[in-house]
Amino acid sequence: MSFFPYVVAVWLFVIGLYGIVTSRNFVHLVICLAVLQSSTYVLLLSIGYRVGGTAPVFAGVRVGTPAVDPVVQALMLTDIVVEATVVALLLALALQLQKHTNTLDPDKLKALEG
Amino acid sequence: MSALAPLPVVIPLSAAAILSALNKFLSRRWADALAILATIATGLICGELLLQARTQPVIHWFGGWTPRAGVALGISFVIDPMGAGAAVFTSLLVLAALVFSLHYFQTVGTLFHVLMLGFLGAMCGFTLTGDLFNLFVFFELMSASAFALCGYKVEEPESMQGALNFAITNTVGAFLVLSGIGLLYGRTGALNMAQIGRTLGGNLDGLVITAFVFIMAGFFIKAAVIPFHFWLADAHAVAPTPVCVLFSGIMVELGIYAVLRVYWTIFDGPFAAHRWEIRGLLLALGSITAVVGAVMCFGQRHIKRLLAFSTISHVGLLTIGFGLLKASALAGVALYVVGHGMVKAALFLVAGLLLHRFSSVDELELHGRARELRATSVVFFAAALGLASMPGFATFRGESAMIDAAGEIGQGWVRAIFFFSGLLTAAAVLRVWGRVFRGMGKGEGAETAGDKKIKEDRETSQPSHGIPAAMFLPAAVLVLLAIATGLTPGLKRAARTAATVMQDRAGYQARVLEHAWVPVTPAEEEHTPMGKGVVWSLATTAAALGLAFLSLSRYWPAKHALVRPVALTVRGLRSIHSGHIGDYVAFLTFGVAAFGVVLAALVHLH
Amino acid sequence: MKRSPRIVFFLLSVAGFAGVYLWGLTGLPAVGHYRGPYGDVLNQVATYERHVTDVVTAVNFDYRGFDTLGEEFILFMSVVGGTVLLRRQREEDKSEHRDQNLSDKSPERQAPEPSDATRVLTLALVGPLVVFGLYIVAHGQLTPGGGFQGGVVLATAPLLVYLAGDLKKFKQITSHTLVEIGEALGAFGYLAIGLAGLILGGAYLRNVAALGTTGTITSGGTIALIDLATGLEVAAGFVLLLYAFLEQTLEIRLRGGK
Amino acid sequence: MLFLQFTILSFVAVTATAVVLTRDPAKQAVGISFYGLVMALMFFIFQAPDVALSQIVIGAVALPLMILLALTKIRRHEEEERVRRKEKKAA
Repeated sequence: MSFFPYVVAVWLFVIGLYGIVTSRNFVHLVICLAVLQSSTYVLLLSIGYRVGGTAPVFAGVRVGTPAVDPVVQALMLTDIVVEATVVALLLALALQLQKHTNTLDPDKLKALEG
Repeated sequence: MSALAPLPVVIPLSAAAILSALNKFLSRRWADALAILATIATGLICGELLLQARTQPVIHWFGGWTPRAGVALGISFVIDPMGAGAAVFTSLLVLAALVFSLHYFQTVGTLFHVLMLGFLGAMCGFTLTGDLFNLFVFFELMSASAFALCGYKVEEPESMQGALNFAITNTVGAFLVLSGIGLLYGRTGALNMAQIGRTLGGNLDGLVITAFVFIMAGFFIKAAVIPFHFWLADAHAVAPTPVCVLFSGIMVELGIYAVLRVYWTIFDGPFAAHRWEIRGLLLALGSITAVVGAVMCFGQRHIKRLLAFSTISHVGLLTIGFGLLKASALAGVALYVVGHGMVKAALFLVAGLLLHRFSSVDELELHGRARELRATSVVFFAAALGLASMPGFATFRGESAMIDAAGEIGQGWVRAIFFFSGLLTAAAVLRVWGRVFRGMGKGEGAETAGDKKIKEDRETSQPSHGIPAAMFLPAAVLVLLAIATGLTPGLKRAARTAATVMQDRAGYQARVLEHAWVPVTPAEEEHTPMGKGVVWSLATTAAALGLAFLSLSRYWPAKHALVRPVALTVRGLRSIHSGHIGDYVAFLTFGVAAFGVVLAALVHLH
Repeated sequence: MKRSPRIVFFLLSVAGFAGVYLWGLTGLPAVGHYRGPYGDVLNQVATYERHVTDVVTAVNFDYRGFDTLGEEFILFMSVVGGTVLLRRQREEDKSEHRDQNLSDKSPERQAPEPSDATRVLTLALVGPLVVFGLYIVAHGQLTPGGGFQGGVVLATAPLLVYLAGDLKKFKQITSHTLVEIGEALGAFGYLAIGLAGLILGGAYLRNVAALGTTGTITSGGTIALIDLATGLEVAAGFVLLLYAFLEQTLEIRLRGGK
Repeated sequence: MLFLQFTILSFVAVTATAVVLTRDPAKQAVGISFYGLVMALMFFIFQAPDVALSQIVIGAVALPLMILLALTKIRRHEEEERVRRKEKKAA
């Protein structure tokens, strides 16, 4: 049972990859990449979690109260920014691709073969 | 603590912020000047850091958070000769790219410079950091700038597709790295590489193996090791020339650098009893990459794509150098990266020149058209010889160091891989030289095995008849530098010292976590007989010349029955490089799974 | 590869991948039993050393402030990248002339005018939103939230103006040059605060400002300053990013919706 | 582990799967916004309010917004292309 969050992390990675591999639309693919990324959130979150711990915010809570790990949370904040920026760049690329080829389907693009 | 340490990141990023703020007010000329000045300043400071690091690696704790009782509270830069050297080399290539692009991209004001400077800052941070998560942050910063630079030519649909493939595979790689970092953090409660290495000690279990596989695979995607290499050719074929220079010359090599850094600070301990397995795995990966890259390289007619595949092949050689797990081989890797980076950058710059002059980078279309470009022809030819690791070039020194190291541990067979890779990649480039600059062989209209042309728009606004000095000089200077670094005495010794420092895990931990003064012991002067290496390397060069001329002559047995199986293999290989992102990610998944399963099985059997 | 072999190949591979990953995860402590030491040490010392109550903010802007600097520049570079990638090209300007003729013929392409009620309501929301955003930025070191979260909230305010259909106002508010300068200023501010630490304290990003009283919005020394710089950078950055996407759709609506 | 945590994690897994299996990007944009909210809730439950706040503003607002804007442009372009082709045929 206390392994369950890790299984969810693996599942999110796998389902994200599945979405990317089978995608027929680059916008869909970008969203799948965002889902794949959420795997790292779940992983980091469960690594730093402590049963019965409070959030690492000591306003009105005595310092020394058992708290969850603040470091993974700081890492996740960075991770979220990365998500936003990567999605923005990929969407911009996809938009331009569609403008010039009138398709977003990876199956229909042949220019870079061989 | 050196106050200079943060500057290689701070200077380029500051310049980027200033340029972006003044985007609308600054003329192009001023932007050029500011960007070039910032790059030179960065390079000089990295050089100074390199000098300081020769006696004792420079450590800088950001925020002044020095470790307490062996627990790192903050982030550190740990600047050893290898890292500082990589940063110096990065600055040099960025400088070359910026000078080359003086005549480029008139339309977008200064934003191109902003991206280049961000890329420079990211690469410097990436080489200097001693913190695993910070490494990931700079990896992503590098990516964010690189994706935009790669897709810079938004008018071309191929550009968009190539940049998308690049961005998606590299982002998946970043998440693999991050998952690996998460695993290590969950085990050790640390992000500082020295501290992780110390906490892990020599314990090896499933977690360590998985973390190793994820982090390696993530960086191997950047380094374009097979089967993670697919994005590279696409990205190079479409990216603007100055960007290709940086991708091939240094970014890909930084993938190998990261793998090396992480291995020698963290994973060398746990795998100490399993060096044999790691070595076997890396040598296999490297050999496959070198061979497939070389074969694919020879089969291209799009010059940039051809050069891209040659980069893949050479990354395979670097992986072999890493896999030998010896200081002398690591020194060879460093020298080879420098030599190859310069030579490859020069080749890409000449390709950019051709694009500027003739609006094409197609080998057949350019047939004989560059006859009057004498000086450029010489540069291209010399660079091709450098690619073949001819004695006198830094690539030769690196290659012979790696091969000698292999011989010492009974892996002398890797010489064959080096020979094959050097032969095919150099022959392909020499063939281009013969066809484009000498007018040999057949031109457009000749039958080409189902090959398609990738149209490429010119990158400059004005068609021109002369060649601007700013476009020619960087290539010429880089080739001269490749020869100079190949002939400078003492460089090999310095590289060996740097390699020893990089591999010294105990010294690294003591320096970082205890402030210990662990002086660097310079490597001993060694006198290896050069004879055999020189002969082999001359033979490679001669064979490459021969193969190039043969392929341009009418005796080329393109249709001969004996060649059929080869042709079929090549066609099979080419069909895998489909440009389809789904394929790429499927191969990537396969690579991670196979890497993990094989390593686990090997360790288990031992 | 064809579609179905690709999927089969992938499914086989991903099974191996999941196996390796799960195998690795079995080596972790059970969820809920974080063992430290990094986070525990920081939880103990951060409040005393930095006079802040939100340890995550202290980690972000002080202990691991250099990571966040990198993060800010990831955003910065992708905003520049987005602007570059979504720039208008010459052919597009040409095709717009054709569009002008087209748009008269196809009324369904015009977005419906928002009603006055919606307009008033949406615009009324802008004020509270800005206040809320500023509040989150200012209390970064005290309560959850900070420059990043508040910055994004601030960035959505001009967007509300757009949703209300006030395009002219929207374009005024997002005076491009000004926002660009604001963004660069925020990013440069972060670097400059770091430099101040280097010059005055010998280490880049060393917290050299007065730490103040725990629990007040001026506490935390440079943490509060970096928080503000981040807020500026993020707010301006997201406005630019959203603007770059909007601009792709804006022109037509400007003409069609009058 | 608590029942609440188990539930939210299962919900995250199910929502993610649904988002990936939705093939229409427009519907997906709504889905990913919802997914962002679910993730934010999970962060709250796991004592990570800072991250939850970020996730709300990014995952549930900014990200879907960018996707929707991109989709609007893409649709418009598709339509233009269709009209243009029709005109060509007519001419």
